Amino acid sequence: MRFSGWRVLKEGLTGNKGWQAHWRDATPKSEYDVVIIGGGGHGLATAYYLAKKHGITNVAVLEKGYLGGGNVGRNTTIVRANYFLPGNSEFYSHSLKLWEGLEEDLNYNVMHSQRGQIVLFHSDGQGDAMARRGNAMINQGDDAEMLDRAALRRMVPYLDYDNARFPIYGGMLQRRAGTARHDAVAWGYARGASERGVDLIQNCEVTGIDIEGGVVKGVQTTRGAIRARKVAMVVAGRSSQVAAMAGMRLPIESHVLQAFVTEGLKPAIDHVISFGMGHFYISQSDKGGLVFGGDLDMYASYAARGNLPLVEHVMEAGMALMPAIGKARVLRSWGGIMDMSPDGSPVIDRTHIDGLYLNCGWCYGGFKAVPASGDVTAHLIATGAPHTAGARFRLDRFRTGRGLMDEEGTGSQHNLH
Amino acid sequence: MVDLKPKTPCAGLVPLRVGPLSLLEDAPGHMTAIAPYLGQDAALSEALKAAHGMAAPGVGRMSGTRGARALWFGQRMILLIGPAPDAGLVKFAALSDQSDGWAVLRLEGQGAGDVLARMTPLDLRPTQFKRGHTARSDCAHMPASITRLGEDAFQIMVFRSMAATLVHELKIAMGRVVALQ
Amino acid sequence: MRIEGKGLVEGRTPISFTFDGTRYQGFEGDTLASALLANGVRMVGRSFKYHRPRGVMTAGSEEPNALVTLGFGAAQEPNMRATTVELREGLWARSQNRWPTLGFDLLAVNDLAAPFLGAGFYYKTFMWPRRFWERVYEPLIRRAAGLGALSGAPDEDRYERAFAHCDLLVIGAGPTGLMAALSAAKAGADVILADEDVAPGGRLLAETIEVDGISGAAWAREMAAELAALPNVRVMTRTAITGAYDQGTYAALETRADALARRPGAACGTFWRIVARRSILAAGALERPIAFANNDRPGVMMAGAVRAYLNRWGVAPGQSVVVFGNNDSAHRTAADLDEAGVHVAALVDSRHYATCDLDVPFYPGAEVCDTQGRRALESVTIRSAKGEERLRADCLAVSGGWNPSVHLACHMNPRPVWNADLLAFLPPENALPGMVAAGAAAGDFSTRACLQGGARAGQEAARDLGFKGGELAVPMAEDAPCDIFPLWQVPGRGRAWLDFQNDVTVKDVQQAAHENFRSVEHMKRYTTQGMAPDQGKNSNVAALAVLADATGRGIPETGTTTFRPPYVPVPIAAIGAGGSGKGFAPERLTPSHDETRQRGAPMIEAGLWYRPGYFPRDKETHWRQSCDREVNMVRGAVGVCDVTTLGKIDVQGPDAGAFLDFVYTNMMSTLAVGRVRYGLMLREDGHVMDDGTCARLGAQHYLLTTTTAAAGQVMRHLEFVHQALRPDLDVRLASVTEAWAQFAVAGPKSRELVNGLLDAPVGDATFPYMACGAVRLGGINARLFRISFSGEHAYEIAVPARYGAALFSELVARAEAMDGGAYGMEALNVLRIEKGFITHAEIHGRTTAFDIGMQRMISAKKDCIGKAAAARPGLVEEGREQLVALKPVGAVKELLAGAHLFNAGDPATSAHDQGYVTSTCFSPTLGHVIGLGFLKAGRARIGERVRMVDHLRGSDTLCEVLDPIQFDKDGGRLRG
Amino acid sequence: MRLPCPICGARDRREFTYRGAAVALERPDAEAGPEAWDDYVHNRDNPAGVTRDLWYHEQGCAAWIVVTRNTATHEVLGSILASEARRAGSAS
Repeated sequence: MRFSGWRVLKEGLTGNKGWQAHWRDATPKSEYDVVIIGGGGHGLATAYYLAKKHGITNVAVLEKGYLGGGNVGRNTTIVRANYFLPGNSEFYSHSLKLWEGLEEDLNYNVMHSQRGQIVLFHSDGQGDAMARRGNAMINQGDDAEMLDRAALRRMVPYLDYDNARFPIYGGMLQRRAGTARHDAVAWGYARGASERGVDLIQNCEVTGIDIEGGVVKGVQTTRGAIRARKVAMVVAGRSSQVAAMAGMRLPIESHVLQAFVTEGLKPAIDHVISFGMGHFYISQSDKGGLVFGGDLDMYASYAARGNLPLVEHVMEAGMALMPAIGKARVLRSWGGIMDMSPDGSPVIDRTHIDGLYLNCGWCYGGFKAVPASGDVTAHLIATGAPHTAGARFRLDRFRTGRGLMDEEGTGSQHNLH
Repeated sequence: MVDLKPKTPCAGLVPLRVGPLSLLEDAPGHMTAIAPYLGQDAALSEALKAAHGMAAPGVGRMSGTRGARALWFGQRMILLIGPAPDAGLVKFAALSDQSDGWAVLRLEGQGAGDVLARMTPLDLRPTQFKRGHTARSDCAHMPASITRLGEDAFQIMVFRSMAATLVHELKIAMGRVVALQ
Repeated sequence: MRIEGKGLVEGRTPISFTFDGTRYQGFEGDTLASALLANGVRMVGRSFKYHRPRGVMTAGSEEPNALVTLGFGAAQEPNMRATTVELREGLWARSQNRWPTLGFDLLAVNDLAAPFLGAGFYYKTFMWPRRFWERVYEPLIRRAAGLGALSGAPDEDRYERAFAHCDLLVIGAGPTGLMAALSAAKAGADVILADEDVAPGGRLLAETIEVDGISGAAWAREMAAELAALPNVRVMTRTAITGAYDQGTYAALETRADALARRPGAACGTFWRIVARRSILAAGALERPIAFANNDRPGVMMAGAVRAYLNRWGVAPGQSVVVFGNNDSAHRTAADLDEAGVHVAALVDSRHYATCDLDVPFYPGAEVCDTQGRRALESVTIRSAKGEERLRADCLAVSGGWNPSVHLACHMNPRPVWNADLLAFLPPENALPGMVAAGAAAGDFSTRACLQGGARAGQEAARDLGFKGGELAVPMAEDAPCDIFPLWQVPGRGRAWLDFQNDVTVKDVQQAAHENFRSVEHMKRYTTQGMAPDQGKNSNVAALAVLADATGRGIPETGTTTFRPPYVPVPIAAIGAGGSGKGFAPERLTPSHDETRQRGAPMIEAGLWYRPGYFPRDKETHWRQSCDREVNMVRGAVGVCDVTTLGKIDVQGPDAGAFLDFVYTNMMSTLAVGRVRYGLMLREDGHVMDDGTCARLGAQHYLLTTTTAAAGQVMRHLEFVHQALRPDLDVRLASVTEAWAQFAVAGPKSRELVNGLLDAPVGDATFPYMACGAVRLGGINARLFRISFSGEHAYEIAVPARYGAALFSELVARAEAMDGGAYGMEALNVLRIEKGFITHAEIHGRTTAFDIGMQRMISAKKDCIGKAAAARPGLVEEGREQLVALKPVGAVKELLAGAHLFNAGDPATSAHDQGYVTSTCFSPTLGHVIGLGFLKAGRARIGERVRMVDHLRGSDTLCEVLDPIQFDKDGGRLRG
Repeated sequence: MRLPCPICGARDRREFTYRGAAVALERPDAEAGPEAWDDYVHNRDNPAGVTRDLWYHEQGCAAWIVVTRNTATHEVLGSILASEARRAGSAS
């Protein structure tokens, strides 16, 4: 069924009885060409592009909980392409282009809103680093603009320009950056994949990976054994556990990242704003809630919830940057499990086991990556060769030191990002 | 010969009074960080006793008298306050002169504990943190040493460079507490 | 309408207030809601999506409808629950989410379009044409959405934060909490009793129930007085516990009574972090609505809320009331209304077996199936065995049963447990370490059971903590059993609301299930049920029941969504109190700060420190003039710069040398006493962490310096290496950054200046380049280092920090007399770029010793941190970007930090990227612009020309690649 | 969140700085080879359950400590000084 305004009108006039399930709930078959472990954004997108671009439809997506229940459903919804190191640069550029056509492609309104993101800087040194980044973005074919204080003040007058502990020197604007409705992205990909024949299997936890003679043969699940020629582990947040089933020890530590939303308010913040001193980023959802977040809690955790010191730090940063939001009230806080890699960048690669693929290490940047991650992972599975946009996300870069992608410059070892 | 005038960390910032609360700068004299070498803790304690009249304090405690105090200052570190350190101590410990490294403030008066409760996560209830108890902790985002000197009296130490911020934060908190009294 | 003789506001001070421009009168002790109801104001707001008229529904913080905006200007507060706003003189409130007025709201048209605006409609449309989303649809949706508005003015930030510690935290001061607190306190525990209401008592304030033969309210007052008199009890009213966190940490928001908040210096509220060894969840229960057609009209209220308005505030929410329920709460409301002389038009009880001895029209086995009235309830349709009947009524009191307030018990992830007898979710056992639930929160709904449960929980908590005693006699009170019959939705035509705030109806939940959003999380996210300001407090359980029904599952199998902090919304200003303005981070001031400011130097943030940019002199109108002069001053005479901010670390002990050999790439154990060596530290990942100097002051005493930015990181690192990797080494570390004021004295006349101050002068023979030692100046013990970050003959002189201000003034005055003076960060930067010295612009975390040409500094003779990782093939490949200097040779004589480098003739695209520029300046010494940067295989390309492109600032020029050291390459000036 | 400092007792999390898995204590020999070093610097068990990790009591006594903790529940099971853990590890 195609979604459209006409269909909404027609259904509205006829009691909304004609709507169909957005996706089929499948029961697992005994064998698939490809099994994707993980029904989050990346897993669903991988299945979608396998079916759509490569015609591989004998695919199962196995999800231990409900579709889109991981980080795709608990992020701050920011979509941007403002990376500057080779590897990230071409990948996120590719992703943003996919975002720009996503709604037509999926026939699902994911509310991709290119409202612009402004990253602020607070010293000449930060400005220089920002310029390097912005120029890299333009080199890559994406957009970036430097804004001085006066231009910023016109665009976002509610920032603290006069009393800030760390004065605002300027900002970098990417107009094509913005937000999207996170759940809808998962649902849209689920619907698109399901329509093309992919089996989406919820409440199906993988408990083992069958490997014989260095070749993957299938998976064991809570709903029985499933044979597969190829298996992809697309389970950021649980990567270490799933990879351990294949005898792998990953360069991943799991951390909690909290996020926050306020009660609904009339439009106050029209862009995505990121503070350059102290982690803080904020946008306003279409429902009116201010959606914001900060840094990791900074301890290994799978609890998907955090603690007060970080909560307070985020709110302090909010007050420091834009004291006009003080009377907005925090309605809900939540946490997600971040696959933190040593250099802060992801891995999409083959493994040493034939037919077993790995997609992990998204740190706190996985949401905007969903389309390209799906595309690149599907390409790798279907063709056996890396997609040009994701060729540098190699697992062995840590061992060799080649092509490390430490965007923050804090180091390519754990707990520095 | 050049004549350099000394300046205390809180010069021009204190004393200040808000209601029954007062904030003063202490002139501690010499302050020496003393870190015993491996296996020298007991010997150092003896030497301290011989030279300055007090044994090394236990964890979270202050020993000595007003003129010469030894403050537990962290893992394997004591801060000798008052006298210049006896030269013999270097046999047992690494000595670093910290006389000018820290601002030393005294907060006194009814509600002093409530003021600090606005600044530090330490449990300062009188039953838990008694006179002569000391702790290293966070105080309004600054590394601090906090010591109870009396029922309503605390010593607060922060890095010299942060003295102005500490006094500013204390002043606000003192106002908040006094407003509720 | 006020009822004579009822309520606790009797005889209190009258207060006038304004709502939507009309002045009204209430009393001290009123909430805005009780005062509005007393004045007959029925409609107080509009719903989120359909803009339906709405009235007060509850009497607590869970209120979904009566959200108003208070105040104006910077004091404007949106989305305040009228049910918890304490009335104060001059209170100025207005309705929100309506335009132009509450009575006539243009967006009420949405209600007519409801068939097209069902669950998730927006995922299916607004996709064409593509650019219309940002340009047309989204702006319209955004404007229509949202509730109240922020003023746009900076918050006045009068919140504060504080910590509290106790043995036992009792959450909720109703009958349960009061008994629990007293019991534990009598046993000797330190108790904090917190309640979000203005006074202890909980439901006792809202009921006619007696405790120990006196009114419940009076009993609560007596208990509160007894508790207040105990030294080990802290009663915190107006304090909502908002979150439960690890190891017994609780967040709480205390709002302050207006009179207190207005005192000079006072905070309007406190965000508390309470650390408790044990806690008792005595948060009571919230009454839940029943879904029936048009159950959202102004006048439809919770039965318990109707009792609260009547008994606590003496207000009858209507003149003719229909009461409807599936449990005894409805009967209690009917009884209280009847007793107060308010007309009860009907008591409708869905339980067919129910009986009633009140003298009111009684409808057992019947249901309310519809209501009428647009801006206020006018009549109610009752469906019974006899058929449908319409009764005139201006208030409908509804009770669908009670939901224990399990939220805090579930903040650490465990889900509540369904109890089929009580038809309620109860807190899971041991859900939260140290917490037990008691009273209504644990499913004990009678007053007597609450009193008993509280006493028991308090005593057990105290015993658990090692206290003895605390036995209390449990007072007598009603002990009615819970009798409830399932009723979640009344079948029928018309929309029946579940989530009042987000306008989610029974049909929406069914539609979601139909479209395969069958998981409770999917249903929530698709319909937005439970995502409104009440976070589903009024709707979650009924919505679950409807979903369970629609998917053919039971309620426990359907499950709940996750409970998350905060329990009630908390202002950002409260949690982030103190963060605005300069309060965001401590300020670190150097010894020369005052003098520097007096000299008019603009200050630059350097980490937490402030350092001068430059020292302007008369007639200098541009920073470059000052900067150039200061550079020339250093190169030609002498300059003085405060470098106190550099980290200084004492490293002492027999193994100090061995330790330093392990943390630096180069050897420090071989350094002679009285000498200084430049040192490089790596992270274990093989990249450069920091650089600095290492001075050997004695056989067992080294003094390291770090960069300003990395001082904390280096100290942490050194402690780690010592404690976690090499505890066998007998070495002791101490930060002495703040103990010493340190000044760079640089330039050909630096020795002359320094010698003018020293008690005993130094010379090249006694004090050569890279010498260090103790000196005396003015009778003070000082330290002198012959080191240079400018490339000139230079010293750093350190004195005890108390003399820093005086020494700086003295140095600058003497320098000025020698044609020199103070210099700031700008000049310092130029001086170091001319010399090719690096800062964190170059060692930005991704560079290796190899990249900056210092690979030979990694000693082959020993292991050190980072050595193994630095030897990885990818980190020593010739093609890596290597440090070079650059100078523009094209028509445009400009270099921009952040610009990228390309081979001349190549397009400026990623595929051709050759490197980037890190630092640039105009060098007055060389007479042209120079810069540092990283270029692929740069060391082999000295003399080549490359293209520099800065798209952002529109610059494109050719540069010559130069050796990083552009001034005094052989270092003659350093040594001379 | 509170952590038990072996020296200071239970203290608020905000006094501590995190470092990660306690495998950092087991630094390989300089000549251990690239695989051992890759394992040490990068690869982690990363358990969803009991783990041992390193914290620095930076705003407190400046001790590095090893905390035994459950990453799924945040329950803290104990702590020792890193120096003691290291000595114990070296002895074994």
